[in-house]
Amino acid sequence: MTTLALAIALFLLANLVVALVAAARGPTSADRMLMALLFGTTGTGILALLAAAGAGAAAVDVALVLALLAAIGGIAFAKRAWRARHHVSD
Amino acid sequence: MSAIDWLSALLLVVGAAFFFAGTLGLLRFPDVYSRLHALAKADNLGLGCVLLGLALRADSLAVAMKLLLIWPLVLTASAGVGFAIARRAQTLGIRPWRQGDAP
Amino acid sequence: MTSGLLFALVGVALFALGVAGVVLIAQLPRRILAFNLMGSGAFLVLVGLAQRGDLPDPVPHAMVLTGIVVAVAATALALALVRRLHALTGRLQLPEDDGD
Amino acid sequence: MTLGLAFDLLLACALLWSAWRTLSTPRLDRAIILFIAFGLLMTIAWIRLSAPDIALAEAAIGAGLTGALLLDAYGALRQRKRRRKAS
Repeated sequence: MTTLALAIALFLLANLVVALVAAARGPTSADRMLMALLFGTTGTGILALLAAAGAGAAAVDVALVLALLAAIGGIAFAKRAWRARHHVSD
Repeated sequence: MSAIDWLSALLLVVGAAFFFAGTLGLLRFPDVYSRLHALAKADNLGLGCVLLGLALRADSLAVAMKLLLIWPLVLTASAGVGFAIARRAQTLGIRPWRQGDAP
Repeated sequence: MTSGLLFALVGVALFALGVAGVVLIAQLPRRILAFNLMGSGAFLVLVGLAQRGDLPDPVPHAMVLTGIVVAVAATALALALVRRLHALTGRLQLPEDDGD
Repeated sequence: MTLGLAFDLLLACALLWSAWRTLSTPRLDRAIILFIAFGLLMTIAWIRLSAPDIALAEAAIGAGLTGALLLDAYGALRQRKRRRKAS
């Protein structure tokens, strides 16, 4: 069962890398920010899976903190950084 | 392996599939609003299934409860962020994609 | 532990990247990012090499924990200075970097 | 155990790639978002190094606080540049 958790964590990490490559060359800055939010959620899942795969229960606490604080970046982006319309060529 | 183990493994796989679908939607959907929709799938269902599957096989009740506590937290946070980004997009005048538009 | 050694090597590469960025990038906010990457590389080297025995050495852990907090304070100060520079001169580069 | 090694290798590649893109991209907003992703990958790396205390600090500071600080500074710089251009 530990192997299954680690395998799914690996799959989610591969997912994350694909989204990272897409975020680096994404069309608009809002899409890149959505990618960053997806990183937060996927990272929470990976940390919870790693806790089951032998990293200990402390990893669950880290996942909890990450779930709380990943949203702050999104709010800061929507309220402060997203000023004007970003065109494709922007 | 008991039935609980099988159920937990099934939930983990389903959660991973939802994460994959969310990533795919984020890559392929045409505008900000529909991409938010895809992101919510990964947030709510994918993470929910993974956390439920892990909580079923947790060592103690405290760890299981902590795992299940993450889920409503993520639901609230993603609802708030989704609302903020969608409203900001509307304020900036980004129009929703309609059928027939260029993607 | 092999993963400790692996991440120590990654830390060396990150430190090199960060030093190159601090030296080569003229735009100040991006230079702050390079500075942060440099710090992360140093932290990875410290903790990765502390994983030798059965129990990891707690002293590098405490140092890295302090270092992360100091790094975020330094980043906040540097960003405040950059904003002030931009408000006063309208530029995002230091004066001696303008020539090239 | 070989699955763990594969995980570590993929994580190391992702760390190095995101750091390289953070420095090489000329646009500041792109660099900031890549840096936030880098902080998140660092959190996972600390867990792999069995240092949950550092992972906790990195998750709170690296992914949350520094990202918000950088995005706020970016928004302020951008707004001032536009106002300067308009006047």
